[in-house]
Amino acid sequence: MPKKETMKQIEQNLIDDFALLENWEEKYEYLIEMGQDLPRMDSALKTDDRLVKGCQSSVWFDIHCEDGSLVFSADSDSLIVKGLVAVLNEILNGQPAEDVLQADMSIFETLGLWRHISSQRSNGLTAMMGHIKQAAADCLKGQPEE
Amino acid sequence: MPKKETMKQIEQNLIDDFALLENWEEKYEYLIEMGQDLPRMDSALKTDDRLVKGCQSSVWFDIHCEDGSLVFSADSDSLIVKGLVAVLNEILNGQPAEDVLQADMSIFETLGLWRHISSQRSNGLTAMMGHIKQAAADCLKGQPEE
Amino acid sequence: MSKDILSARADFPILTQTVNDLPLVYLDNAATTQKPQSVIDAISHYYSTTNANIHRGNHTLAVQATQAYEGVRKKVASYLNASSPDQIIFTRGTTESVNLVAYSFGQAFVKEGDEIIVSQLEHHSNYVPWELMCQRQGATFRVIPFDENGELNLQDFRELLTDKTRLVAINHVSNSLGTVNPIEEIVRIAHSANVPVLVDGAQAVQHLPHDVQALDADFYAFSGHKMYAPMGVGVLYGKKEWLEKMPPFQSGGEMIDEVTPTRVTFNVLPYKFEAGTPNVADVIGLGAAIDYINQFDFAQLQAYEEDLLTYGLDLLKAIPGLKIYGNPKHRSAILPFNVEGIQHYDLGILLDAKGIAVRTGQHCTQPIMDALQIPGTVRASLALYNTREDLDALAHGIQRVIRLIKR
Amino acid sequence: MSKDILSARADFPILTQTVNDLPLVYLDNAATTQKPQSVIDAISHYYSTTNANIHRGNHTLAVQATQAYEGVRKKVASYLNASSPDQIIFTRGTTESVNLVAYSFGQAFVKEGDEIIVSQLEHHSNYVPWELMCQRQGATFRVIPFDENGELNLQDFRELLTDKTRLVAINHVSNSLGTVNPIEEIVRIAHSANVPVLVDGAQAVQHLPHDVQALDADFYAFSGHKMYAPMGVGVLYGKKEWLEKMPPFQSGGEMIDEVTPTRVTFNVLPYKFEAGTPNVADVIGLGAAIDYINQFDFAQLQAYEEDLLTYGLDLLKAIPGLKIYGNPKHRSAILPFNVEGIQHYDLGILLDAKGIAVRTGQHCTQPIMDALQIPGTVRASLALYNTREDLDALAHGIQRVIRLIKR
Ligand SMILES: Cc1ncc(COP(=O)(O)O)c(C=O)c1O
Ligand SMILES: Cc1ncc(COP(=O)(O)O)c(C=O)c1O
Repeated sequence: MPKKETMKQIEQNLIDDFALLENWEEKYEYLIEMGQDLPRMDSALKTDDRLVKGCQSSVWFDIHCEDGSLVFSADSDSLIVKGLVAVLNEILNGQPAEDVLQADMSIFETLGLWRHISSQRSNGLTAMMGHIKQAAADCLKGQPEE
Repeated sequence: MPKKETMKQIEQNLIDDFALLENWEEKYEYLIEMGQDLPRMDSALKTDDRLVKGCQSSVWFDIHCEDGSLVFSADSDSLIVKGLVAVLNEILNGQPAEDVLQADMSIFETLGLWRHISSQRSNGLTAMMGHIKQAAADCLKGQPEE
Repeated sequence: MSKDILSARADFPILTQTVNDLPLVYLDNAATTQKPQSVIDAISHYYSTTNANIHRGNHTLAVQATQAYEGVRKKVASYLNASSPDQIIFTRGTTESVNLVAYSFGQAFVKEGDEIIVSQLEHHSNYVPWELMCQRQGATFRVIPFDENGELNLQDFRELLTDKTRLVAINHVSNSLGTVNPIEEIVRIAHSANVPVLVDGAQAVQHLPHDVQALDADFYAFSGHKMYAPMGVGVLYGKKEWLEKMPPFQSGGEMIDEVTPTRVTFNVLPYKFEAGTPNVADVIGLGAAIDYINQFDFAQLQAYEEDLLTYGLDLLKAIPGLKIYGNPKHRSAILPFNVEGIQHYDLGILLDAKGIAVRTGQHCTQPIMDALQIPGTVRASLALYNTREDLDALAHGIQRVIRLIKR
Repeated sequence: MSKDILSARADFPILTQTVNDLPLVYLDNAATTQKPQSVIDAISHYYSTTNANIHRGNHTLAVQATQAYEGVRKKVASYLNASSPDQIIFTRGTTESVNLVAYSFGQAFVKEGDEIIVSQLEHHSNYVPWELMCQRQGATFRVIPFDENGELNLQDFRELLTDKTRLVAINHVSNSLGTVNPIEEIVRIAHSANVPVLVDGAQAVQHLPHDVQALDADFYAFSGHKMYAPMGVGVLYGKKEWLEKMPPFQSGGEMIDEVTPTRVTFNVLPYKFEAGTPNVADVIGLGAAIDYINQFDFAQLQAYEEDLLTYGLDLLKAIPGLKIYGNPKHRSAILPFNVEGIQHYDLGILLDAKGIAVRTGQHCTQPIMDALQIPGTVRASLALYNTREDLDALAHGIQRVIRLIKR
């Protein structure tokens, strides 16, 4: 499912959506809703080798490389982490691997979700991002640039 | 050489003398003079077993018990420590062992020499005082009270 | 006249902060407590007027700083009712206090085939150092399990205690469940087998009576930062008979007596165990924290905190779907719970969105979580400045999160 | 525009103190430096607004405190030009940094018959930990002697270096003589024999250029409190290839990954080496100290301090009967001396009576004093806030003491 919109456009849409939310509570409500709207992950895929161990929650990622783009499904036992996964899903799912490699996490700061970007590497969001970028790099290696 | 004056009287004399001194410099000058007036210690007595190791200077103590009183001679390689020894000499030399055991070091505080009373036990004045008190206790043990 | 406990709150400047534009409700005190202005001022004042390296310096600042530092050692000795200040060793915190004993006692007294006993209720800091020491020395690591109430079974303990046991290490209060262990009895049982006991007092020294002589503990460890003092300072108390026989842990600086290329001798207690430049400023901060606590009537303070805990437990129990962990006869200052259908992490984040600071996760007690077969809990924990209003806010916050998530 | 060095003095509140009613002349900077207001304020501000236990906490204060703490790690990495913040381990000070390596590296890489090399110019904190580690591991302790100028003889070093050498531990600047060792060359020589080098930068990091990559040091240790930062915080830098292979030193808290009664796994670098609750406030103070130093042009600062040293040495040399120790080609910030016929202790006390703070004694370097066959020295040592007036006061003070004693 390669996307039409660029990552920048999607990010701007998210920023606009979040800007409408009045306070933290609404922000988290919205994030949780985003998570609940995330396409369901086949529970057979929730195996240990797909587990990205976070500090306080578990996230499963199933990532494929399709025609140089990254395609993934994911789930978490935490509704908030699932919301963060949904944000990643919006922006990165279906994007060309080289764009994914360039992605940074500043969008989470802009959305007011800075707290989830911790500098301890084993932490949730940073760990997920590392996982996705690894897959993007593998994808690129399998598909040498022309 | 048992003394006529009580420890309290001697201490008061010292306090009166020091009160006349205007500043720190004069205080140390006076202390150094007191040290220089200290009866000379026979250098044959400056043996390792008479050495009270201080932090930054050496003090030799030769202590005897005479008729229940403590009699000592002492010397140091530091002029200031020698001055402190002279203060101890004024107050404690020739005093009954039981009085020596009661002595505390507050006089040094009153004289403005508080800095030499450190709570690290291996330090100069505290070490000297410990040495003298040990001798006083030994003296009393040798001379059981009636 | 002792100080009124309800006046405490105003002494802690951070408690007037807002979080997400809401007033801060700080209920993460078992992780670290906040500091009264007097402690903060003691540090500033030290650096602005007295700062010097201590003990070996003879200039005025050095002597004043030494006296201030050693004065706190006496203050701590008297707070713990230790028989001498020489038994008080300043460390960075409970973790370092335990590691010091694990390395030093281990090196001197633990050999292959020996055994060390800890409990399943321990914080990792009083668990892993013993586990690793056992690995280094070839000793066996034994663990007293806890029961369904979150209490240690003393019969299990008696059975684990053998003539190979070299040391028992146990906390007074569990940081995860709040269980107050029958520590006097544990010490008695261990001593009847001639085994010394290290008590981890990290969660006890600020809430419960603290008398190391009455307790007859061989070692007692705690952290300043959990008792209103600065970070970076903790204490190890030890009986002299042990401390004197134990080799130094870290070396260098203060703790040396004489050095040649072939021989080193060490300073007397407590300096033997204090290597390097001490953290004078934070030790002075610890002194200010003890002064702060001593303004209160300690029995009254304890009663206040117990009342607060009961109040909080009752409030939480009334929330449908909320489960409180452990049901010990005596619990101190800790409220550990989960809400059915809500992940502990989510609950923590959403409470924070309402200005309420609690901790979530394993609380450095994986053995407890493994035994309970849960990934973690939410933990609210109390300090003397907390009020019923804080607990009302917590209960109200939880209910709003439930509504939000269960819609 | 970089900050004017002569404006520094006003930033340090303690320098306005009087001692014995005379203005304080603080020349004991090698023992510990004073703190600028910005460092003192950073600590107060932290405790008044941000204080929390870090890393595992998810509430706002915990996240903010974590970010501030980790921000300083980056700042230190950049100050040292380390290639990654993961190579920066926060310790209590140089002594703990050295002990960490002595325990951990020793356990992993030093066995019976191996050799460790230090120099005779070391502070006890970079001497005794290696001596004791050699005793524990059955290794041999080797010492590079210094010559009549107070310099290390590199030929002696080359001869001591064998295929049994496992590590060389050496300071960049001697705290006792001020000798600047040819540390780049020492590292090169050691590396040509595949031996790693620990550099004790306690007296260098605040005065000399500090680039661990250019230096190619395997380990670099220093204390915050000697570089205008608070007490209670220091740094160990290490190359990843070593840090990753080394076992933890202290255990508990932060540094754990998973724990069961039979197995422990550890967190990634740098957390693996940071056990227990970190000293967040003082780490933040260290960050403020680095910011403070970075306001100056470092080359200018170095030139200023060198000029000051030369000025002081010239003044002292002009005093009859005064002997300066060491005559190294390159000396940093330290003036070590004695006056004929005056005991070092007496001179120190009498200078203090005039408000001048210097240190006297062995300066934790007994091997140096033994080699010089003296009981101790008087040491004046410089920091960026010292001025020519301070050194004038020192020289004048010494002359008055001489007059008083030699009457
Ligand atoms: C019971 C207990 N032991 C040990 C520790 C470790 O204390 P610190 O991290 O201050 O060294 C803690 C706190 O984290 C604790 O609660
Ligand atoms: C060269 C050197 N190494 C090590 C140390 C020990 O530093 P600290 O006492 O801060 O651990 C010092 C200072 O005392 C020093 O000057």
